[in-house]
Amino acid sequence: MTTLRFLGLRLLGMAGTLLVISVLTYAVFYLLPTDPAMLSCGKPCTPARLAEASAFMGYDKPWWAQYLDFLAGIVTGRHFGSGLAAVDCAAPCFGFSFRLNTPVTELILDRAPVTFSIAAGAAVLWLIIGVSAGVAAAVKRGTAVDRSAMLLSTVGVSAPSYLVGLLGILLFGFTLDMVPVGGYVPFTESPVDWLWHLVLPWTVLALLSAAIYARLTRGQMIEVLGEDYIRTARAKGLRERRVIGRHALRNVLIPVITVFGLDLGSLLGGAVITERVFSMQGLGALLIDAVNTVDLPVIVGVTLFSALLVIVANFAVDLVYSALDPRVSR
Amino acid sequence: MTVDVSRHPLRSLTADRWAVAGGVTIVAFLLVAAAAPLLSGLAGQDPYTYDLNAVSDSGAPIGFGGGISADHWFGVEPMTGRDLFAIVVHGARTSFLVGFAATALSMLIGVVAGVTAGYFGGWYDRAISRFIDVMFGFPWLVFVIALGAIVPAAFPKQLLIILVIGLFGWPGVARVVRGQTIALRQRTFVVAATALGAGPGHLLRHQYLPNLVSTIIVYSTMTIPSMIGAEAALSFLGVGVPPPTPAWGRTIGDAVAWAPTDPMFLVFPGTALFLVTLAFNLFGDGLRDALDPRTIR
Amino acid sequence: GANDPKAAEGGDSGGKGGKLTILSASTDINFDPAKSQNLAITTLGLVLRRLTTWDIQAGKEATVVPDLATDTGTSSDGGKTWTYTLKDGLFYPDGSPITTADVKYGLERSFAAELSGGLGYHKGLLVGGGDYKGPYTGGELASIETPDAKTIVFKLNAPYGDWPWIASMPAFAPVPKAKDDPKTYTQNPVASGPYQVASYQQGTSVVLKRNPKWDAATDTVRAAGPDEVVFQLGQDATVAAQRLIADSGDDKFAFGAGFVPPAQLVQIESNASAKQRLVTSDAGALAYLAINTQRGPLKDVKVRQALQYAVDKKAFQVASGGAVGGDIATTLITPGIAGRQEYDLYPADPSGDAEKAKQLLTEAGQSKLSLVLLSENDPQSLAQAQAIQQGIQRAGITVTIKPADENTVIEQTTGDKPDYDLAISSWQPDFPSANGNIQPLFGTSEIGGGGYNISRYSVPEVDTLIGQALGETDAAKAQALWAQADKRILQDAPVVPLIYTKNSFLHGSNVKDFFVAAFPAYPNYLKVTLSN
Amino acid sequence: MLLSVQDLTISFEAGGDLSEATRGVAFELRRGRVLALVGESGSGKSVTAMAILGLLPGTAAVRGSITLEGEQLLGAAPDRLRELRGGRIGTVFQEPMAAFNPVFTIGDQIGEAIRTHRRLTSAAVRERVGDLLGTVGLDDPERIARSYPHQLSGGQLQRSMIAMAISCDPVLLIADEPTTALDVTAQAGILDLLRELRGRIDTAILLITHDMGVVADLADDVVVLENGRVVECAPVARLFAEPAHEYTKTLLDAVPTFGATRPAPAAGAGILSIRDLVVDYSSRVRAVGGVSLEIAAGEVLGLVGESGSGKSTIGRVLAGLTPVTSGAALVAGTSPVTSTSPVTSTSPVAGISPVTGTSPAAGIDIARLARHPWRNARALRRARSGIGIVFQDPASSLNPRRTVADSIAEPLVLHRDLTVAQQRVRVGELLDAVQLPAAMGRRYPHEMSGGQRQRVAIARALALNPPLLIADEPTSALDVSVQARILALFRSLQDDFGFACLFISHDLAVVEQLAHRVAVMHRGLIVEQGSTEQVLHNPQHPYTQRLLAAIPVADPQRQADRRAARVPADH
Ligand SMILES: Nc1ncnc2c1ncn2[C@@H]1O[C@H](COP(=O)(O)OP(=O)(O)OP(=O)(O)O)[C@@H](O)[C@H]1O
Ligand SMILES: Nc1ncnc2c1ncn2[C@@H]1O[C@H](COP(=O)(O)OP(=O)(O)OP(=O)(O)O)[C@@H](O)[C@H]1O
Ligand SMILES: [Mg+2]
Ligand SMILES: [Mg+2]
Repeated sequence: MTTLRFLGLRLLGMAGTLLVISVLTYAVFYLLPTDPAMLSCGKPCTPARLAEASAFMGYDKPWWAQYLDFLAGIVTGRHFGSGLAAVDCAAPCFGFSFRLNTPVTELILDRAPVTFSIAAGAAVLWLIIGVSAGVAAAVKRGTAVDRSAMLLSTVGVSAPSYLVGLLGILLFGFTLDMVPVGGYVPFTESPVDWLWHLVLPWTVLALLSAAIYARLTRGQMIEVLGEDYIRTARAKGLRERRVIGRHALRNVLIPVITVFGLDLGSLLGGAVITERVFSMQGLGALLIDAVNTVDLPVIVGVTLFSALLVIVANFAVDLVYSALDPRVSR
Repeated sequence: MTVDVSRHPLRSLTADRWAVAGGVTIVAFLLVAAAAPLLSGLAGQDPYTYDLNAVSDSGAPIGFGGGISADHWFGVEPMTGRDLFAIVVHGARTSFLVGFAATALSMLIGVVAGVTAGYFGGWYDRAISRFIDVMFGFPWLVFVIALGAIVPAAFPKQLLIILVIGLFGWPGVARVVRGQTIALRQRTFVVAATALGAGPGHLLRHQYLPNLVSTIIVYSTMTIPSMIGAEAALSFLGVGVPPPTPAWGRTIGDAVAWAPTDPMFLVFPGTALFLVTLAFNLFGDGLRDALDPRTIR
Repeated sequence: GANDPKAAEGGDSGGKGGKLTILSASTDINFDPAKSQNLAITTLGLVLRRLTTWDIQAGKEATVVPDLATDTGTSSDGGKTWTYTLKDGLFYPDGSPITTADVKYGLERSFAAELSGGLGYHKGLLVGGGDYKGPYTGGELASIETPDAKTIVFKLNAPYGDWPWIASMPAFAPVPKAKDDPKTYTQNPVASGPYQVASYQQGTSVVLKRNPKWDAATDTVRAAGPDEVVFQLGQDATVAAQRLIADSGDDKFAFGAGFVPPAQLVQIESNASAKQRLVTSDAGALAYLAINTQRGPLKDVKVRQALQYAVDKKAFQVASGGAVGGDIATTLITPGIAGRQEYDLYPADPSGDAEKAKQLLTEAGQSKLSLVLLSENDPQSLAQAQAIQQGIQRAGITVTIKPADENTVIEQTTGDKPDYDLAISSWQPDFPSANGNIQPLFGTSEIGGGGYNISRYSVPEVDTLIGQALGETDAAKAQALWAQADKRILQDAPVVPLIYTKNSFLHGSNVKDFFVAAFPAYPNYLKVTLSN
Repeated sequence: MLLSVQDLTISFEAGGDLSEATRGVAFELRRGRVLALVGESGSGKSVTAMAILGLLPGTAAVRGSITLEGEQLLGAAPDRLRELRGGRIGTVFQEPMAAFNPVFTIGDQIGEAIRTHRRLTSAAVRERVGDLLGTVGLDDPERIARSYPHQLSGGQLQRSMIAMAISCDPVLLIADEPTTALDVTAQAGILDLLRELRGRIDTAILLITHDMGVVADLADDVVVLENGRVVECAPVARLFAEPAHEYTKTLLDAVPTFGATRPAPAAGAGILSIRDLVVDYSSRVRAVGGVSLEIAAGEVLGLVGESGSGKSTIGRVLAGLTPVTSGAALVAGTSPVTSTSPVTSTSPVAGISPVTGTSPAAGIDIARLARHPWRNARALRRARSGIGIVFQDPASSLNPRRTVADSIAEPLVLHRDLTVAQQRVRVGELLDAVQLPAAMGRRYPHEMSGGQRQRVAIARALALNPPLLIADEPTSALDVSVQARILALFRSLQDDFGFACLFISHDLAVVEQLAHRVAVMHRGLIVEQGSTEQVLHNPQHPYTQRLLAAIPVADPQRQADRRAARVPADH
């Protein structure tokens, strides 16, 4: 398969996937017993007012018609209502949140930096922590190092993230007063504050997620260390660090990268609990808010956006596969 | 040729003290779960009866360590005064059932989907991979809420939970297994088996799977606690085990907010979950090592 | 704890100036008066004035007082026409005067479908309000007359004694037509109160700064202490409580807009400093168990009365936070509402009387009842549901809890397809009249279609009583009628009153004049000051 | 004294029991000398070498003493060992395919070895890598350096390995079977290179090999191992002239000598026919450039030729593993017919025997089938059941997670309805046939020596008595005595069942003994083809002539003369 054909097929597949997800999302919403127009009906909510609100927001149509409107909106933009109070949603319009009075596209672009900041740092940290713990455990197999790394990672997987976040805040935020207890400062405003506010969320997320990496890495590493080419690398006189860090690790990384891609992809779509504990208004907070208030357009928008990220991450993982392992190249 | 008893993986598994400890712990917890009514009966408790005398006016347990006493071995639950020991041992039933069954379900689907996708490649792989993408991108949170509303009340909740987390839990495994399968596909020994005329079934079972067990075991043992955690998340969405049926996930979820005030409320169920997780991981590591012929013992 | 007594005495008052921080769990504030459901004494009250407003003081009953208007309204035509006159010296920040035309326009725009979502009691009361589509497409609403810039006259469909309360709703805030951009008005309204929005960061924070043209002389309810008010949005309740307990740095000048969670209440008990700063409301809103009177055996009043005895109100109280969570309730009209009469139709121990309940059930011929209890699925609601469940089960009734998210519960209970026997609900009326406690919950017109009569209680006699009370413009007479309705309804036992909830709030050590009345059981933002 | 090994005993815990791989091995090696370590497959040659480097797996227990320039290596600090490895001690591993890291290019891996011990700019490293690859006789050093291990032929990898081993001018070179995958001309080049190295920087060479010709050509002294013990130690001339120990004599007797051609069999029906086969791995690599071959039933075709000329590729095409660019590979369509005679005539196992094929013209084109492996899965599987294949690299062709018994039983499981007990019996027979003790069956591949693994691979290929056997350097890792027995087995099986065989080998003496006909490959083309007699004794093509001239003979004196005669002719 030529690279071009491969890329083309893949892009087509990605677009198709997004389409399917969006259809499903709309269909699922139709199943929900809640009428999203209720949200905008006000108090007291008379049936006539409800119908009015429904019609204005376009929820009075069957779900497929709403879906087609949605698709059309991406290309042409959308208008709701008429006159001075009419609402405009410029293309690409991924819906309009009547609750927040803002186009979904704008909301996502607004919140994404927060989530991306949390995700990127945390991911880097946990990859480093997880992989190095796993490597250390594998290299020192059966020793105290191995056991304690694995014990810690067990704590990591079984601890609720909300708890770890809270305790982190209590300890480092209040008792030790080392870091701010929450909030987000845009990088463009103050890089130092940005970093300072993110240290704790990063660490918390990293500690929790590193566990799976540590274990996966350990298992793979033990296997790879038995291969002949490791013996060759040692026979070359390489430092053990290089033998492990380059020759073994490269072969270990395939499953690790897979999980990493997935985790990063879904994390970029919003770290719900972490964002809540640390009072950061990222995509996760936006989504949960939207779910709680049945803000359909926001849910659809954020869902599609995170789906896109996951899909892109998967794509990246596949590319990395062939880069990591020349035998896999198509 | 004689059957090789000495090389049976179980032999080396039993030689691994840590793995044995893990296995024993798992069995112990299984027994506790099975004998839950008996155990809590010993103290004359059940997980449902309120004991408002055991909590203060504001709902906090009275007395040392969250109300630990001869009656309440683990103390009581804040706000209700229900016996925490009874809740923990009864909760083991729900949590084990959910943790095991959901992990088994998602592992089964994930491994089958991943291995076949990696092995067959081509359009099948593309289809599975895109399907995995869909599963990942699907707003399952919302879907679960919808489910809670449309599934008839008569539908057994525990089964529903198992199905929901099992059916949404597999794409991760599938991706990982797929990646490794693709890497294995090029290995000479797999090619050699192909050249012998091995069909897909044989190849998958005898060539791929033995080389994937490590990953599968590690992943499974990691998955069990997260499944138990997912049960708690589902409780919040209204499709979890409905209260007052005890479940670790929900109890721990409730207890987190109480951690600064009544730490024991978290410590007991939390330790139980931690021990089970640890036990599974130790056992899993032992099993992994026992199945790996190159293990240095 | 109760209200900080010193604050109530006014002995510990702060002065002018400073930056007040308010920690809020919600992620947005809607400043558009047409879309807002804010109470008169919270956020919106800082920025927007209405014709009338509430005077809320610690330990006193809520009263309606003039705000922009000179009085709370004069009625004529037997309560069908209400007239208001504006005070002198009212200006927008840009110096232009506030006129009645602006008030009329503000009300008109609340009718637009594009701006729905707010408190809309006036919509059904005003003549022609039913079909009016708002100023953008429907012209003017004739039943609001502005003979001059200072006078405004409302024409109602029927006599309505509580209209002065209605005139305190957000929609009665002035909106200058020239400045009306519905797209941005939610974030940047034209201020009439002491503050104006200085910055609005979606989801994160809102900063209010002083409105230079606000004149304290025209305003009796707003202290306007701090120079600046900052809302930190999207704060987790537990974390916010912990911040306030720690009371360090800027948090000394902060208070939490949300209730303190039960676990933190217990934590505060053992923290002397924090305990001093915890403010608990007087018993206020009613938490009750609604019994679906249109379902099978529950149609039988005997069965419903059995439930009155079976319920363990004590356990419910503990699940709601114990003594600081509320007081045991026996009536429908809540404390703090003018005209309330205390009584108990079903006297029993707070833990209930299972024997009595069983006896009533036997009389009703029901031995094997099995009921579905609809509950929201947050931990607190589930704890409460379990408390109810275990209580009723003592009488030999099986109760199954059906947890669902908030929206589903609302949909179920206020919609047209009810599938529940019991539901726990709590009601805080939108304005502090006994009316607000009775009519929305027990009027036949409020069954389904979004109404809150979730026990689906329909008795013509009660409807007549409600009608009479609604039309009565003499407050004292109206109150007597409401009290009568209260007792009459409970005889039919459509609900079990559980507790009058109390809400607890925490503030920093430099926040002064912070108190919470019975109604509404929220801090009065308008009075808060800071010590310097 | 550069290297001194004293009383070296190495034991493994494997298969549940403790086995001693070497017992009291002792020898010494001076600078500038070549010590050959020869002996039976599995006698402990490789583990001895690994012990010197301190690279034995954790399951090994080592006792004794190993000193390098007086410095004790056993139990030396890891850092010290690391300094020595690659710098002062260069190593050529026995199985080059498994010894290279699959995810890095060859150039990268050799460069790394240089950079570890020398401070050089990357350009200088690149240049040195190119030089080294050129020195070991690789045609296109640039492509080799850019290639990943799986893109190279066995011989190319082996030479890359040698390049890596000598990259830092080691004082001690451990070369474990350094020329097994090389054709004799390339081998001669490598031997010259080693000699040059010894001459230039006085390198001492520990040469492990089973090829007595190579020993005769290069070694100064010889140590003979049998079953983990040193049975004889002598200067090369004396060893060849007057072997003292019984085993040494057996060994020397078993050396195949050139000159005993096999008679051609009665012409059977064609079983395999390759027509105009072209295989491109990429637009730049044409591995096979239009080859046509025929093999009749019962006929052994010896395929010899230059390393990297496409021999293995042809083998893979025949198994349907490599897509072809054009051409056809027709295999007779019938699967093996059952008969009651298995490997040993006394065997009770029924159902295993080859067939005489029908005309391949009526057969299936496996090359065409392989183009759509999924669509033609069934047909491919049927075709493959009639083909046995021994891969050039036994180490990686065995599943590391399965015991070798399981691997050997695999074809039986796949194509025969045997009970577990019958399978076990059959596996036992096969192990026995390839000279492995039955107990070895429960070992895992990594617990065996190179030659033992190779025999496992042979056993697996023979399990079904396939009508067509593709054997890619099947005896390259076997010492001559075991090789002789395996070849005898081959011949007797062939006589019994008359299977056809594509026998790829660089050992011309072996080919001469076994093959009825010989084809010679050079740069992707068959340059000469004919009866064994014709091709090997009356070569027409210059390449064949050069090949024959490069065959080393197992006699130090004669070999020295031959070398002297060859060298000028080459330049
Ligand atoms: N996967 C591949 N990709 C690219 N080139 C390859 C690949 N496999 C083999 N080659 C090249 O094809 C040529 C033929 O390789 P092949 O393995 O058939 O050689 P060979 O005759 O078996 O050599 P040897 O005797 O050394 O084993 C070599 O030049 C090799 O580098
Ligand atoms: N890791 C191991 N575990 C158990 N036994 C092993 C291990 N490695 C080697 N052996 C055994 O040790 C013996 C010596 O092996 P070694 O590799 O040194 O043989 P060799 O002389 O190099 O043979 P060959 O010529 O076949 O390569 C063999 O019997 C082999 O089976
Ligand atoms: Mg060897
Ligand atoms: Mg080859």
